[in-house]
Amino acid sequence: MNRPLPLGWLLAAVILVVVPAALWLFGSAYAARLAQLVLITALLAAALNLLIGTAGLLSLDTVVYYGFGAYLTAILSTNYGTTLPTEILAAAAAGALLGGLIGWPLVRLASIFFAVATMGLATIFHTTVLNWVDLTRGPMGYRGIPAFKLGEFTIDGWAGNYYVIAVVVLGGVWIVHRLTHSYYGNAMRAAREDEDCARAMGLSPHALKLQAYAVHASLMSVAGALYAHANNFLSPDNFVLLESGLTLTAVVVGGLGSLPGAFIGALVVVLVPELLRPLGNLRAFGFGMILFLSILFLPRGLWSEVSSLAFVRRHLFREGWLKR
Amino acid sequence: MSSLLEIDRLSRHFHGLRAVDEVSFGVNRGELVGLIGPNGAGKTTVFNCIAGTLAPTLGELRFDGARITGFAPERVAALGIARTFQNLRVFPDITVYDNVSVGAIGRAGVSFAGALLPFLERGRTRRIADSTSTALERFGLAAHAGTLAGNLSYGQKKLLEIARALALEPKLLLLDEPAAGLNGNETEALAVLVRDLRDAGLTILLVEHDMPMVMRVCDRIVVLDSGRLIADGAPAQVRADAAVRAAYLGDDS
Amino acid sequence: MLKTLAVLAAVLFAAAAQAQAQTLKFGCYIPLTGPVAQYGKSMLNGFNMALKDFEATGKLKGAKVVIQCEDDQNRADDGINIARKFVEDKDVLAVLGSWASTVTLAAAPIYNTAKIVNMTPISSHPDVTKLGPYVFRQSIIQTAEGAANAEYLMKLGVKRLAMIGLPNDYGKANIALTRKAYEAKGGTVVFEEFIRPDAQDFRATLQKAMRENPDTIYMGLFAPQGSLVAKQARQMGIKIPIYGAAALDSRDFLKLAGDAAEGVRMLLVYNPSTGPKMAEFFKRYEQQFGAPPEPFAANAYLTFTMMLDMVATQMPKVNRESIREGLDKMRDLDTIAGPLKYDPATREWNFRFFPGLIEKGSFNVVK
Amino acid sequence: MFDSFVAGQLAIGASVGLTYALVAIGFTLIYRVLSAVNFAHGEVYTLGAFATLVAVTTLKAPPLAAVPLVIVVGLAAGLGIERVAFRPFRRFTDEASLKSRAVREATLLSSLALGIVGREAMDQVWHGQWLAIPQDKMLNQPVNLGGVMLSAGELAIAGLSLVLLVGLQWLLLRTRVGLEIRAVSSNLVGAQFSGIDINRVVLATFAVGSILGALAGMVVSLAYGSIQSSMGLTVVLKAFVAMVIGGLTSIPGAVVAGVLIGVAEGAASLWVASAWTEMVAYVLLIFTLIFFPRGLFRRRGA
Repeated sequence: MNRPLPLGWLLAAVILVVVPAALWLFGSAYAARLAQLVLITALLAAALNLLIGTAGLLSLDTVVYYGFGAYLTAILSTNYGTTLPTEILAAAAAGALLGGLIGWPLVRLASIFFAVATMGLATIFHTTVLNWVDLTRGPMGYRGIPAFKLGEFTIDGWAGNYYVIAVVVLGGVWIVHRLTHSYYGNAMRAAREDEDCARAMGLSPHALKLQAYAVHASLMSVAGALYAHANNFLSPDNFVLLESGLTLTAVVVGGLGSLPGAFIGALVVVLVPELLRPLGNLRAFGFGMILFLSILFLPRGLWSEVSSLAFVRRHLFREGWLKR
Repeated sequence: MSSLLEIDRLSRHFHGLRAVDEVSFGVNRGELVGLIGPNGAGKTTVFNCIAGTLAPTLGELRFDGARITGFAPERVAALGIARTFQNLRVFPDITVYDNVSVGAIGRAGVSFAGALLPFLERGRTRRIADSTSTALERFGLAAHAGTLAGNLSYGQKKLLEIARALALEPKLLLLDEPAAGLNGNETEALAVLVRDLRDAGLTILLVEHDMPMVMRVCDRIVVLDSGRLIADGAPAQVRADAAVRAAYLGDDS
Repeated sequence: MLKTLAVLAAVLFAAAAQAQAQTLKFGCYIPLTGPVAQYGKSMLNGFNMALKDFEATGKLKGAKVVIQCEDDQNRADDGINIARKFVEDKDVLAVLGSWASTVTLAAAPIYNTAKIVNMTPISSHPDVTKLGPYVFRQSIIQTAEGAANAEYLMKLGVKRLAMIGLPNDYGKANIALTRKAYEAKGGTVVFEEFIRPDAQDFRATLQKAMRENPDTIYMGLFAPQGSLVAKQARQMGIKIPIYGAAALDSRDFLKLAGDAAEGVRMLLVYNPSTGPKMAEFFKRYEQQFGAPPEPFAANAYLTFTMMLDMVATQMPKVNRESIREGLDKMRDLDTIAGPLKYDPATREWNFRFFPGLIEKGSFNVVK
Repeated sequence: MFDSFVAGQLAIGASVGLTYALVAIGFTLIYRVLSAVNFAHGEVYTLGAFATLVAVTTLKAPPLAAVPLVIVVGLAAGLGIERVAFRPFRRFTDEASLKSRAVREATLLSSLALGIVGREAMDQVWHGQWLAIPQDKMLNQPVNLGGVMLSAGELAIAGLSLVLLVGLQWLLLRTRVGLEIRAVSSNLVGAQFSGIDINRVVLATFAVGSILGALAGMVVSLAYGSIQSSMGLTVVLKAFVAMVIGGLTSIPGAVVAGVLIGVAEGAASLWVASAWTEMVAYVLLIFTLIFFPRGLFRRRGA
């Protein structure tokens, strides 16, 4: 049997069984919190990967939709006592809508213009949450966000939190997986590589990019919803441009356009700064060095799109899902 | 024979310069028409107007009886006009298979919902896979399906471009200088291939510099010079035309 | 008989060994990297100095004290991560930190839930100690500062006040509470605006403030921005007095504002001019670290000293709960900042404010 | 409706805008040649400020005597950044890979990472503290210019911007080096075939661009007087925005856009609180891009 490993199932098994088992064994709330942050970051990285890796739009606006979903959830659950399904749906729908509206003019912009415009969005968002005190409670932050609620049940404790996050994140990553590893993904990649040529093939790059943008906004908004509950606390400082940079780092270190890379990248950006704590005031220096060296020596990231796509295609061919 | 493509007094001006000036001709179903002319004659401009890359200044284009003047490229493609590019435009960072599939996708369409829930679009997916495989096999690219397009040889990239256009299952194929940069043997093979496509019933409009090839494969030739149409007829007829000879005087062919 | 003796000896020996090896471990979370790292670093120095001084008193009876300081980068997220880590480390008896109220407000609930004392030497937001019975504070409190500011401003005869603040939790609370107390005493605030902390040029705000014709400008700012505002005000020819928040009581302000600092008034707390004990601390700090301290160093020093003093009385039976009980039983203290009053309802020690004025390049208490 | 208050707010805005413009000059020069964003430019600017501080305090030099030191520091920083963050990504010299998306993104991130490392290194050296240029060395003498009071620092910023702008145009359009720089920026492969040493030209561009960045840091620090290791962070973002509004490759365009951003911030402060003006530059950016997707002053053919 020369079948490649079923990577998706393997990943799901690790996230749903192995990690919780390890956490339970060591009983560490600290490790559990890091695991939750890794998962949420992985969803952000996967969504950003869809945008940068597949649709080719270099974007720095992660914090806009992440923060939007987080604040939306904080406001809904604190003031209206909403439950998890409502919040996830609300965050997904409102995120997609906001992304669609903002994306409509923006995705027309070429390369660097788009990147700078999204950088601007991030700053505009931060200024807004910082100063619109009536809505966001301003710099004090939003405290006392209740725990996840599913119907009448309140999900408390790290294990419950972890599972809610794991299931939603896996769902989100599955969506990105479907979109990228399908003919739809091919169409997006064509629009990324050569817009004129894609149009000559009957594709509408603007529509494809706009859809990618709206989906990424929607998923990030869902990630924000998870974060709001997992943290019980939001402050505008969570949504500064630098945090967008961290997600971008996760994507680059993990490998552009690759979903396993999104998880690897998330592991790196969440755990490396934690491991570097003993460095004290050299910590940021160390992080910069690691970032720099990884770009220098791993220009394609730890798990690049090429290898991951080849991997999946081999798998599909063997399974006979695609004809050669 | 009815006209598949009709070009009626097409003009395109650039900053007052008349790159194409009231050109009219037609392409019949199943016909292989060559569009030639010296450098700067306006061949590529006519080509781009048909493909929707440029909007005509004046005049009308009709395809299959319907007006397509000024349509966007993707709309023209959706109606069944596929094109290749003069300078290679393969997608270098994705595989040969994926390159060709883009043409098939353009034909069958994809949707967001279908990508998420594949069972909704099983038929469509199969159609894309089938036409991709057919096009790959026809051009002998099946063995390279998994390689990145950027790693192919120049000749293979040319073939890939045509395969991708064909995966669109067009009614009309626009070829923009397909022989440019190919050596003698490759040009020969290309000529055979183009002829085969035409024999299989495809309508083709060929813009080409390689005069012997054009003369040999085309059913009819249209000649432009300085934006104007100066001849339209069978190869032998065009070859004998005084105006064409005058236009090409000093030209190396 | 012999057997009994042997057992007894073994038990005694073990007890002695245990006593000898007793380690008291404290955690601390402060910003050690990033734009406010200098404040965290001076706090770290303050903690270390307190530890060294306390070891010299011999009250520890051979026990070893460890303080583990983690960098929170002034980020709430990092504060939470560190909290989870400390909560799990069974050796950590109590935690000190953080600098910014935002970070403390995010992390302290975790310590409170885990029943471990979080004592902040800096964070001055009024809500901090409302988080739960395990959260203590030994710092200036914004409500108290606001009241003292109002009193001083009224004493100076200020009728029309223009207020400029930082748009963060500190600045907003500082401006709001001072404004409330000042207006309650009959003053009028004619202008209030929050500036961009990363800007260099505040003349636009100053010009707007001056249009309202105030008789004093109040700066709810830290030294970097406060010095720029003061300098630019003088440069623009603004002659009216400038009054600063207690946070401006810093050598940095004198250094950065230069001549423009002359005549600026503010409340002083951790300043060598407030008393001989504080002056001595400043002198010793400068000898040890080669530069005069930030006021936060004094805060850190006196908080940790008090904590160690209390813990020493409980030895050898010190645990997380005993520290909370111990702190709660403490009352008024005599410290380098003078006598402090404890308020058991809020678990806070209230500091005494001294009205101050900058003259000839140094802070002076106005008699 | 034109009162002195409004004029004052706009003038203050323009003066702030000039600092953005000054930083944008070097930043845009590097982009124009390499089509690569150098995010470490902000750290060069900071380094220029620290070099000035060292010159006027440790060496006790008068402010203008700091210029040679600042130039040397800028030069060294520029060459270092090129060598460490850009050269390794130019393994291939064909145009496609030089200007390809992958390389551009890689250098964008490598320069960002190098910027972090540089900033933290400066943080270690100067203990992350805010430091002050001594009052007597600062350029804050009031200057009466036809009834309008300006500070010497503002004049120095405006003057330097003008000198650099004119000087750079002269360098680019009238000298051999400039010719080579333009050749490399418009057609890399062609430039290579006509015997231009690409590495040398790229190094020269980085050297010139970084010297300009360091000089900007010097003049701004002399005008405002406060220095910290993270001071380059905000400024480089504003310079970036100015460059993009200006059309990416036009240096005069970036200068005009920089001043425009400042004036817009000044105008906005008439209606909203200062804390909100942070977003003015970016709102301006997004609206500019919606109506002019390639910026305001795009060079033809670029």
